[in-house]
Amino acid sequence: MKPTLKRSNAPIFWALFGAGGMLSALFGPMLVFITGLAIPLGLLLPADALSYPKMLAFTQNFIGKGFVFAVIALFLWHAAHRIFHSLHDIGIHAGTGAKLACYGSAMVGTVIAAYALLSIGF
Amino acid sequence: METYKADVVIIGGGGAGLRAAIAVAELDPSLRIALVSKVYPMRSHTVAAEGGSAGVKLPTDKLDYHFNDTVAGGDWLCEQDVVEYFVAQCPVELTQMEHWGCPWSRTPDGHVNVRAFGGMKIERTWFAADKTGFHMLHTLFQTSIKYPSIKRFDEHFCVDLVVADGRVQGAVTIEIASGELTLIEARAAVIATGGAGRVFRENTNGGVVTGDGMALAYRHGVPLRDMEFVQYHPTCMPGTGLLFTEACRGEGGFLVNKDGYRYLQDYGLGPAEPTPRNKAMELGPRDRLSQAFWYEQQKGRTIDGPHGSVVHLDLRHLGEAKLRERLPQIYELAEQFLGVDPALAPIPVRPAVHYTMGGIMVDGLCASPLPGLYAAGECSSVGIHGANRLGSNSLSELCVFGKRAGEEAANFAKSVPPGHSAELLKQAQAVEQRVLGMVKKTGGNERIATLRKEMAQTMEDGCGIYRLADTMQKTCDKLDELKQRFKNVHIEDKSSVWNTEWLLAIELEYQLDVAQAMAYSALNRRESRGAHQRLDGFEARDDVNFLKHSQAHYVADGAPRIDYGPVKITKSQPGTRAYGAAGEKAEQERNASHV
Amino acid sequence: MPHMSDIQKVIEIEVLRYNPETDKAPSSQVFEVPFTDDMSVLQGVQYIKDYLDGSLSFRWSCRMAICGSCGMMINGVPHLSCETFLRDYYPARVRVEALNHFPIERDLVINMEGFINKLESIQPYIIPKEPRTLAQGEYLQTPEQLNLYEQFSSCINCMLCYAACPQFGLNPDFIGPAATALLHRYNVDSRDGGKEERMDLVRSEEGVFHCTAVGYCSEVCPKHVDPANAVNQNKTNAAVDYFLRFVSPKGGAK
Amino acid sequence: MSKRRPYVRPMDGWWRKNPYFVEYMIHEGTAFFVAAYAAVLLVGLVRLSQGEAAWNGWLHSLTSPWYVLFHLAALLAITYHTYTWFKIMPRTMPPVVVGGERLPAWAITGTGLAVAAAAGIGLLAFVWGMAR
Ligand SMILES: Cc1cc2nc3c(=O)[nH]c(=O)nc-3n(C[C@H](O)[C@H](O)[C@H](O)COP(=O)(O)OP(=O)(O)OC[C@H]3O[C@@H](n4cnc5c(N)ncnc54)[C@H](O)[C@@H]3O)c2cc1C
Ligand code: SF4
Ligand code: F3S
Ligand code: FES
Repeated sequence: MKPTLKRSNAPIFWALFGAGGMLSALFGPMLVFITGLAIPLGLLLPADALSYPKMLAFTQNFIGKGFVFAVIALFLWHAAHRIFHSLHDIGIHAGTGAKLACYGSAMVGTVIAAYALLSIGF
Repeated sequence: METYKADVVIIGGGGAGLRAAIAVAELDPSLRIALVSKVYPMRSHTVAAEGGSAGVKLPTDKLDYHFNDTVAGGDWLCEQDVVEYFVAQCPVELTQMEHWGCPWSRTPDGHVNVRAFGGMKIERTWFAADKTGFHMLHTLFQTSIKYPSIKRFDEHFCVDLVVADGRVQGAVTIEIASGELTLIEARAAVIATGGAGRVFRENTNGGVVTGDGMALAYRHGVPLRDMEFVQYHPTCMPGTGLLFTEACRGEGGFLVNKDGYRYLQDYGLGPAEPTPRNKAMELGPRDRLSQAFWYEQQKGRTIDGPHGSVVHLDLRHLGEAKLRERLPQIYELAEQFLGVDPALAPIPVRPAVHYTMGGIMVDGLCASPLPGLYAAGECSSVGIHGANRLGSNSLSELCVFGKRAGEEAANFAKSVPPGHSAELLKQAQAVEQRVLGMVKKTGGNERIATLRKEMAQTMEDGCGIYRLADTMQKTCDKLDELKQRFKNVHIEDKSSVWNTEWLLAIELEYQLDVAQAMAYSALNRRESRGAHQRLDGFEARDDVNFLKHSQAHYVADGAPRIDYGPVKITKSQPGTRAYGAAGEKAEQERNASHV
Repeated sequence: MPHMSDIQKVIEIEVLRYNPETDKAPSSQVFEVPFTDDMSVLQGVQYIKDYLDGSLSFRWSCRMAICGSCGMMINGVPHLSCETFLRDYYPARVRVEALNHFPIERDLVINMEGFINKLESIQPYIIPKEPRTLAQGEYLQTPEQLNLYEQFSSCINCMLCYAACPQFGLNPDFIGPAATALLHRYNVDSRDGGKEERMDLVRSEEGVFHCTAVGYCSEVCPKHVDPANAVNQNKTNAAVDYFLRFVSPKGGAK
Repeated sequence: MSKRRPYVRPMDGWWRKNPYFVEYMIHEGTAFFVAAYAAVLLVGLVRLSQGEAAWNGWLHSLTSPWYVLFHLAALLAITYHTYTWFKIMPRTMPPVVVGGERLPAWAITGTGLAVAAAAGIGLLAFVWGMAR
């Protein structure tokens, strides 16, 4: 085979993909249920579960901040990685373009999330 | 035509060929090795060996025991000095395989485990589950990749040797993918092309086992030795002939007839005991077991099946867990091919052709009478199997004599000057003309498949478990007829790329030569010994006239000429081959008389 | 029980034919083949060659699912043709093609040079951790240690997994399932110390990261090698190696 | 000259040709929902950082039928993602040996799903507790 083998940088993306995949597998369904169905439809949970003061307190808390950041950023990286590969799978080899679009969006999302969380303060 | 200049050419990429190639590479890395195989090496038929490979291992075992089992198993038609070398090298070579990564099955404390095998006094069969040949072949193949001096010619079909100045100087091959020929120049050649079981109808052998190398050497004047000895394996799948390894019996399986009776006790192999005892009952030698089947069939005590009579191999009492652990492949074979769950139902089996004891005549150094030509593995007759091979001796043979053939060929190559290229090329071009002519020829009307079927049927009829002069004669006549008809063979396919029909025709021609050597050698041996059993007045062994190796010599366009050579006897005088209780008694008496 | 195999039926076998010397592209040809219930697809194809069309080319040898030569797409699924039975398709037609994702040399014969190169590139032999002479005898290896790699050593190189893996189809440079399984087989053998040497390949751009865990490779593997497991374990190994090299000067993999 | 001319078959539409691949594409497709849901959360987070009114506006917008429909679909997709994630888990992990026996695939998948269920319930309990 090729005499010089170039080290692949995939582990970075793969690790983010894996972490996001695991996080979404563990918490994804329940998160969607809580924020997308239970609260808006007033099912099961007290109506004020996600009220502004509670959420503010939550995101000001160190652990809460971390959780929210991890969920948003890692979900994005997980999805970006999968979508990038699926594009390749179905024969859209946009190469660098697709790569930039996918991982770029994840990056932008991550930065926005970080910025928002910082601006919420501690 | 392209030429490749090698020092040693090895024809055959099975266990023996690969071991030979590694031996040359380790002996002298400067030697260029051409390893030719008509299939990718890991497809070679060594891959199918299931049960194991023999080598003294347990502290209670001795080289002498292995020697005695082998020589008696071979009905004293063994070269005893060669057997002595063989048994001593087996453990060394199998340990070498271990160092190269062979996944031998282990005991709980991490040592290599050994199992019982037919005709062996003590457990000494090394095994890798029931895929021993597979693991040995892949270990050898993958290890061979380490040596840069081995240049492989995969899927290259050898059509002839090049002989000049009275010695072998190369080989001519067809690259199957392109149909183009190559001359491989070499100062020595090793043939390791495996057996010839496919000349029979029902057999355990793969499609590639067509005796090519035997025919190649034979046509260049090298005798084929002991070709009448063809081993029937007692436990094969009806119809396809696929093998259920002897290890099934080594693990404790029973052979029963239609009454559920362990009939082997009626044939001097008893007493019948619930657990396996070495060299008794189901662990008797293969020739005896196959013969017992024949008698049961005569007595009407076998079971009728769609592919002829069968007996039952009963493994149920071993239980699913043990079967899955020790015999996983057998389990799957029975389930997939027969729809039988061996934990719940007995497996129908019958004997099928399994192994060619005879082959290219070589001495203990694997050298044939033709200078520069060496042979190893099933294609060769180095003298360790005699009239009947013991199970698990042949995988060990591949290692021990593959190595030896490689080293001897390497030394020979270094001792002679390179050949005269122009002269060799001229010969090779003549070969090219001949083989291309087969495809180009028009007007033939014989189908390859028809000739092949008729050959296989007549071999089964005449050279089966029991033999009679008139049916053997019929077989000889039929083979003569088939050789004539072969001249009229028709090859539909005129293309170059992957023309397998062309290769089948060449193989068929090889097979017809080998079949003739077998049939004529059998007809001429007027005694019964090992795998050669007659019912026409020659039921007994005749040491006075036939303690000799038969040697078949090629005669162009005629019947082979058969003559005989001496058998080397060192420390074991011919005795009675007894197994079961009788065998133990005989051995005690022998031991007593020695003191 | 009546012998099912006595009853002869006729099945249609559709074969994808290709002869590079006469055809621009492969095309199908249908044969009618008499068969019995114990006949494999391979035997059906052999029947065609013996009696209907001698020019049909395919590889086979052992007939017992161990030599690895007879892989074909059978109704679109990679199988060993010698252990796939015609009875399971009858009375419908059975479609037989060369293994997917490989170049077709002729008819059912694929070009496997790429696979062989990959096999050679993984250093598929023991690189001893502690050298040992023959006189010192065997290496000790417990059944548990054997168990770690035995499954991966059962690969018969049939390449069904490559025919199953779309990522290999899309990118023929991808080292792929079987070669990685064999690489892993040596890496986890207690006698071997060559893991670091093999790591160059694992973590390279041809290495394991083309795999998107489709998993079909393991699904079709006739020998339960589970090559997907080897590939994916090595993603973890390569990732650990990738990040650890920043921590430890020697580059991670222990 | 060699007459070889190996024929390379195209890969077009491979994912449609085998039910296994169709299933694979569907589980890959769950990524769209993961991404979209993350985007929804991101908007919420930004709204949160902009103050109470913004946040309540976001909460209110979630009650629109389109959003509810989307979340229903996302719930299905991501639950399916959870299932497939743990289904391939045994294929991606080193063997787990418990008491000398290798853990079978179903046990690994089962454990994964159980952990996921526990995580989900834990989360719900936490939010519920927070609301009290
Ligand atoms: C089903 C089965 C089970 C067995 N089980 C056992 C067992 O448990 N223990 C045991 O000791 N023995 C066993 N044997 C016997 C043993 O496996 C064989 O004798 C042995 O493997 C033969 O090895 P070989 O290297 O001589 O030949 P093979 O492995 O048959 O190799 C022959 C090689 O020659 C090549 N070749 C042939 N013709 C040509 C040509 N014209 N041009 C180029 N190349 C050519 C082939 O490609 C192949 O590479 C078994 C045999 C069978 C059939
Ligand atoms: S891993 Fe399985 S499918 Fe792949 S080549 Fe090996 S045996 Fe065949
Ligand atoms: S199918 Fe291919 S993508 Fe990975 S899991 Fe198997 S190698
Ligand atoms: S013919 Fe050997 S695997 Fe099918």
